[in-house]
Amino acid sequence: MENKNKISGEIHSHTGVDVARCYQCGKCTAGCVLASEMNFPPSYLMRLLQTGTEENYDRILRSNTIWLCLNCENCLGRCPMEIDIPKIMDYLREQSLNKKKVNRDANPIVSFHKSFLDSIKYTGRLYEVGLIAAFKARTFRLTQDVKLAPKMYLNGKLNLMPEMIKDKKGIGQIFSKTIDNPKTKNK
Amino acid sequence: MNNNNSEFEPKIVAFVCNWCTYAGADLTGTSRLKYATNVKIVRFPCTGRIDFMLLLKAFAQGADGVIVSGCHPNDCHYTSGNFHARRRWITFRGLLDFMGIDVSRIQYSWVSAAEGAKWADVVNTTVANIRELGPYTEYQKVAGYLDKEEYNG
Amino acid sequence: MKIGFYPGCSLKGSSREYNESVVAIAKALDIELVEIKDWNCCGATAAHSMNEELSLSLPARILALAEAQGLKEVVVPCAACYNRLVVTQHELKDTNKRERVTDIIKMSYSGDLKIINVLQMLETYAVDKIKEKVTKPFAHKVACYYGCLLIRPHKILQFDRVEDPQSMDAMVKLIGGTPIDWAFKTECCGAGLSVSRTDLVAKLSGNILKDATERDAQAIIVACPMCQSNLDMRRGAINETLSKPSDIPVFFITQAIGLALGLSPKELGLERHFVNVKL
Amino acid sequence: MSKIGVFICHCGENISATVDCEKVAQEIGKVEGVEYAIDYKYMCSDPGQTLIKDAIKEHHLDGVVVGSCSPRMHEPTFRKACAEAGLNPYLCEIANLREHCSWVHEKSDATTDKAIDLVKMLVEKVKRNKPLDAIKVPITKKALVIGGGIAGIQASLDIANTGHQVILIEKDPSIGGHMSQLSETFPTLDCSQCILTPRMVEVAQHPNITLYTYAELESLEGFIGNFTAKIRLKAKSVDHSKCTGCGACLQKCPQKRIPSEFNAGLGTRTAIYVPFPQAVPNKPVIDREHCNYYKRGKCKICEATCPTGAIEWDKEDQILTEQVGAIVVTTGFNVKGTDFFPEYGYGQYKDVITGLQFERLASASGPTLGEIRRPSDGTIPKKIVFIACAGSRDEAKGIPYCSKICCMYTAKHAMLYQHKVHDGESTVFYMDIRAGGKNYEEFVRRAIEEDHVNYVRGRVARVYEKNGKLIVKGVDTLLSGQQVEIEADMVVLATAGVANCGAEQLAQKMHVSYDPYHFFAEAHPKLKPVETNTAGIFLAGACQAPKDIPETVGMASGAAVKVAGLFSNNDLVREPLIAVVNRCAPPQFSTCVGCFMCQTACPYNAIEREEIKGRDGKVIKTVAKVNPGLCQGCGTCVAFCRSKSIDIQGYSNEQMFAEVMSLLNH
Repeated sequence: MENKNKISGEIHSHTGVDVARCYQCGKCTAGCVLASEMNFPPSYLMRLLQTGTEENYDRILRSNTIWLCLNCENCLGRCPMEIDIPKIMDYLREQSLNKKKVNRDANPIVSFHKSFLDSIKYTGRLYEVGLIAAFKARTFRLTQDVKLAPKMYLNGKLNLMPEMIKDKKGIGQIFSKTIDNPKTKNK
Repeated sequence: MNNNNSEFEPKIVAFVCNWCTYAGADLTGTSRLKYATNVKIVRFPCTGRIDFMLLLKAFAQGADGVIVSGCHPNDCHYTSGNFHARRRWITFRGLLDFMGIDVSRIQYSWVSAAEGAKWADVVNTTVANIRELGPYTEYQKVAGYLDKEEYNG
Repeated sequence: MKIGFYPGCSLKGSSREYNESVVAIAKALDIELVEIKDWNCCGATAAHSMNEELSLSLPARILALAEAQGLKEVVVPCAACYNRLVVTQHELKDTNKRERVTDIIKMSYSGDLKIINVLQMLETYAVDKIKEKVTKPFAHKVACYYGCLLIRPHKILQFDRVEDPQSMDAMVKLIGGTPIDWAFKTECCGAGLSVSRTDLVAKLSGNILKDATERDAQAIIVACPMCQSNLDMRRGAINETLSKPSDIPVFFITQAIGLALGLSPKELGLERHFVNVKL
Repeated sequence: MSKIGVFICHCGENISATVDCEKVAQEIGKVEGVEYAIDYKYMCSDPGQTLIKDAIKEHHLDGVVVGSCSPRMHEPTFRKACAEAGLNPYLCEIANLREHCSWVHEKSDATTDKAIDLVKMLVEKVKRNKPLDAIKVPITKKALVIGGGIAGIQASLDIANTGHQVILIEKDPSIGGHMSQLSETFPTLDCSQCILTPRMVEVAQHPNITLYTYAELESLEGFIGNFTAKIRLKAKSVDHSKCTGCGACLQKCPQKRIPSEFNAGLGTRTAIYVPFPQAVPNKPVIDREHCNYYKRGKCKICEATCPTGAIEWDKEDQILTEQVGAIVVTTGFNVKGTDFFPEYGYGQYKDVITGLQFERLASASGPTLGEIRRPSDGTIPKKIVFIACAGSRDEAKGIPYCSKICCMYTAKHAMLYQHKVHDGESTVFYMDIRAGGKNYEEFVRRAIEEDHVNYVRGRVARVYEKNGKLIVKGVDTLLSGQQVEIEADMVVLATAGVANCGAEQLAQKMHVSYDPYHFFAEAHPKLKPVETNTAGIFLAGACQAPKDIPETVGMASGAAVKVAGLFSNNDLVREPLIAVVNRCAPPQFSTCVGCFMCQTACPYNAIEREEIKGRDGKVIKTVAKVNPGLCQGCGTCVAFCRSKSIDIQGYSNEQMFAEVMSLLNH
C-alpha cells in the first residue's frame, strides 16, 4: 500500500528504509556510543520520524544527533529489524544542509567535512595541512592542535606540500555534478 | 513492453493440487493479497494427476499461458505425486520443444499451503511474462497434433 | 605474487608508518603491491555525510581506475577506505545508481574487482610464509582493536564475525603474541570527529584504552589509521579524561608482524609514533 | 439434457463487495443446461440452505453449483444440504468466488467476469458428475501418540480412559518432557514435578497404554483408520525385564562428566544413566556415544556390578510394526542456546544462561538443589538481569514470531529469584509484557509490586564480562532512551522457542504440512486447531507453536476427543473420489492392456492384478484393479495410463477436460 506519510515516504524512496518497521525496542540506543551526547538518541529519532509531523521532522533536522552520529553502524549491526539507521542519518544530514537547518553545535563538524571535501576537490587527495588550516579559518579555532602540529611534522607525519593527482579535471567534474550541482540541492 | 501487448489480457489456466497450492491460494485470499484476474484455477487432487496432454489441449483452445503448481518436494500429500509430475514435466518439456511450442509459456512452481504471498507473486510474474510474450497464435499447430487424443468422453 | 594496492590519503600523510610497514612486510613476504595509478581520495566520512552521489562517485572512480589497469584484486589497508570501496561496489549493484555514477565519473565500471583488507591479504596469501619467517616472536599480551569500519556493515563486508571478531587475534597468535579477551574490540573510537570534536574522541578512545590497560594488555594492535591516530596522536587529550594516564603503545598489525619478521623499527616507521613504543 | 441449479452467495459483503453477484447469477442463468440460478446474502445460513433444498425439489435439479467461499470451507455443508434434498451429494460442486476471486481482486468488471468463468467451469464439470456412494473402511481402534511430554501424557491418558488402546513412544529414556525440567509453574507457583510425576506413573500403569521409551517413528504408511507405523526401538543395552532399577551401575560408572540433558547442561551424568530420579521408567540405558566399552572396548564395570545381569552389550535396534487408526503428534519444542547471540557473548560466558537452565537452578531436584548459584563459581548472584525476547521477534535472527511463554516465565523467574535471594536485585529488560491468560496479568503485577522486580522497557544491546561481572548495556525507552548499564552477576536470556530438532523429517514421514519454522501446520487456524491436513493425524502442544502448559493440556484433550470420536464408529466413511479401471462388454472386457504402469506409479500399492476368466475358467486377459480401501485418489495412475482405461471419480478426464475448455471457449 502506498505510504500516506509524506516524510517517511520520502525517506523510503531515497534510502529504501521503512521507518514503520521500527518497534522501538531501543537496542540501537542501548549500544550507541554517543547517545548520551545527542539531543535525542537513535530510537527516539526513529519514533519522531514515525509521527510524520513537520514539527518533529524540523526538530530532527535541527538536532545535533544527526551530526554526532559516527556511522559506526553498531545500531544496524544489532537491530532486530535490520533497519539501516546510518543510511537514514546520511539522508537527514543532507536534508539538514539543503534546508539550512544545521545545528549550531554541529558547525565545527560541518566545517570540517566542508574543508575536507574542498581539499579533495582541488588536489584530488586529502591535503592535511591545508585541511587543518581551512578548518581553523572556518571555525576560528586558531590555537587548536598547535601543540600537535610541530610533533607531527617532526615525526614526518605532515606533508607541507599537497600531493596533486593528474586528472584534476575528472575530480572537478565529479564535484560539479554532485555536491556543487544546484539541482541536487533541493531534492 | 510494446503498447498493443499492454492492452492484451492473457488467458492463463492454473493446474494446481488440492492440498498445497489450492490451499495456498486460499491463504492468499484470507490474507487479502491482490493479484491479476487473468489466471483461473483448476483444482486437481494432486499434480501427479495432471495429464500434460491436457496442457496441450488448453493451448489448442487458445490459452496464452499455463501454470502448474503443487506441493514442495517431500511435502506431497500423497508421498510422491509431485515427483511423478516433475519427472513427467521434464520429459514433456522436451516434447514441447520438439513440437516447436514455446516452453516459457508454462510456469512450473511449488507453492505450499503456507505460501499465500508466493502464490500472488507466481500469478503476477506469470501474467507479466505472458504479456511480454504476447498472445499465443500458433495454437492451431498444437490442435493438429491432438486430433487423435480422445477426451470428450 | 602480485596484488593491486590502494594506500589512500592517510597512509600518504599522518599515518605513513602504516604504509611503510605494509610495504615492508609485503616485500618480506614476497607480495608485490601494484599501486592504482592516479588514485584519488575515497571521500571518507565527509562525503557520505554531505552528499550521497559524491560519496559513491569518488570510490567509483578509484574502482574504475583499478579495473582499467587490469587489476583483479586490490588490497586496501585503511579500514575507512576499505569500507567505502566495498560499500560503494555493493551500492552500485543497483543499475540506476550505477548508470548515474558512471555518467558522473565518465568511466567504464564493471564492479567485479575483488577488494580485501590487510588481514584478508595476510590470511589468504601469507600465513605459511609468516610461520616460517618469524624470527623474533612478538611475545606480548596485546588487545586487538578492530574498530567499526573493518567489520560493519557485516552483511555487506562479510568479514570475520560481527561481535568479538577473531582474525587479528589469530594473526597475533601466529607471530607468538597473546591476544586478550576484552570488551572494546569493535566499539567506535570517534573516528571522523577527531579534529572537529576532539573532546568526544578523547572520551571514546579513553574508554578503549582504559579497558585494555585494566585487562593488562601491553599494547593495542590496530588495522585502521583513524583508530591509530586517535589512540596515539590524541593521547594527550585522552589522558586528560582518564584518572590514570595511559602510556600503552598502539601498533599497526603490520608493524607487529614486521617486528616478528625481524624488520627494523625504522623500516616500520615506529619512530613516528607519539606514544613510546618500547615494550 | 441436464438441469443444473446455480446458487451465488454474497457472503455478506465478502463476495458482493467486489463481485456483482446478481449479474453472475443472471449470466449463468443463460448457460445451456442451467435450470435455475439465483444469488443470496448467506448461502451457508439456514434459509440459504433451505433455498437450495427447495430449488432441488421444485426444479428437479440433477446438479448443483454453489458459488461461495472455498470448498475447503463449506463443501461438506452444501453437499449435506443436497443429500437432505435427495440429490446425490457428489452432484454438488463449489465455485471458489471468495478466496480465489473477490478477496484477491479489486471491484471491477474483470472480477465479475472471472467469477462468471469460475462458476461456468464448475457447471460444465457438474454436468459430467456421476452419483457416487461413500466408501466404508474398517477402523483400527488403536492410537499412536508420538512424544511423551505433558501433551503426549495427557492425550494418551484421555484416549486410554475412553477404553481404547494407546501406544505412546518417546525418543528419550524417560517420559516427562520439558515440563519435568521446570521448577515451579506460573501463575500459581505449584511445583511442576509434584503435578506431573503422578501422571507419568499413571501412564506407565494404565492397562490401555503401551509405553515405548527410547523409541522413534521410523516410517508411516496407510491412511486414516488404517495406518501402519514402523517404530524404531533404540537399543537400551539394558534388559528392562531383568533390571530392578537398583541403580548400583550408576554409582560405579567411571564416565561421570557427561553434561546432563535433563539439567540443560548445568549438571553431569554417567554413561549408563537414568535421566532424573523420578524418571518413568526408572531404569537406565547406556549412552553408547560416551560409554567406555563402546568407545574403547574396555570397562564393563556396570555389568560386573549389576546383580541381575541385565546389561546387553550387543543388543541392536528393533523395528516394531504396529497397526493404528489415528495418530497424535506431541513432539514439543526446544529453546535456542546462548551461543545463538553474538551480542551476548556467543555463549562463552558461563553465567549467561537460558531460561531453561534457570529452571534447573531453581528446581529442588536441580544441580544446586534449588539454590540460585552461578555456574562459573557457585556463588549466589546478588544482581541478576533477565532479558526477554532473546531471539524472539528478531527478524535479523530469522525468528520474527513471539515465543509467547517467555513474558510469563521471566516474571516467574524474577519472582523465584527474589524469594530465594532476599537481598538480591533483579532487573527485567522487556519490549512488551504479553500476559494474556487467566490470572497472568495479576501474576506479573505481583512480581513488580510485591517482589519489587525492576522492569525496564528496552532491549539489551550488549553483554560482556569484566572482572567476574557481566556488564549489561541496556536502555530505558520510557525515559526517552536513557542508557542503563548494570554490573550483573548473572544474566538469564529468555531464548526463543523453536521447533524440535527433526520436526521437518518427522512431518515428511507423516505427510503433514509445516510452517517455515518447522512447526506443524493445523488444518485451519481457527476451526481445526488440532487436525492436520492429513486425516487421522492430530496435533497437540508446542509442536504446533510455542504454548504454555494449560494450553498444551487443553489441546491434548481436544486431540484425544477427536481420536475417540473417530474410534466411536466401526467403519470410516470415506469420500469415493478414487480411481477405477473401466469395464466394457466382452470380448474386450476392459480397454486396459495390462501394462501395469499404474501399479508402478501408485504410492499406496492400491493397484492389483485381476484375471478375467471365460466360462471355461480360462484366463482371457489380466487387467488392473483398484483396491478401494487403499486408493487415496491422488490420480497419479490416471496420468500414467496410456490407454485411458483408469480414471478417477470426481476428477475424471472428461470432467477436467470440460473445466479447462469452458475457460477458453469464448
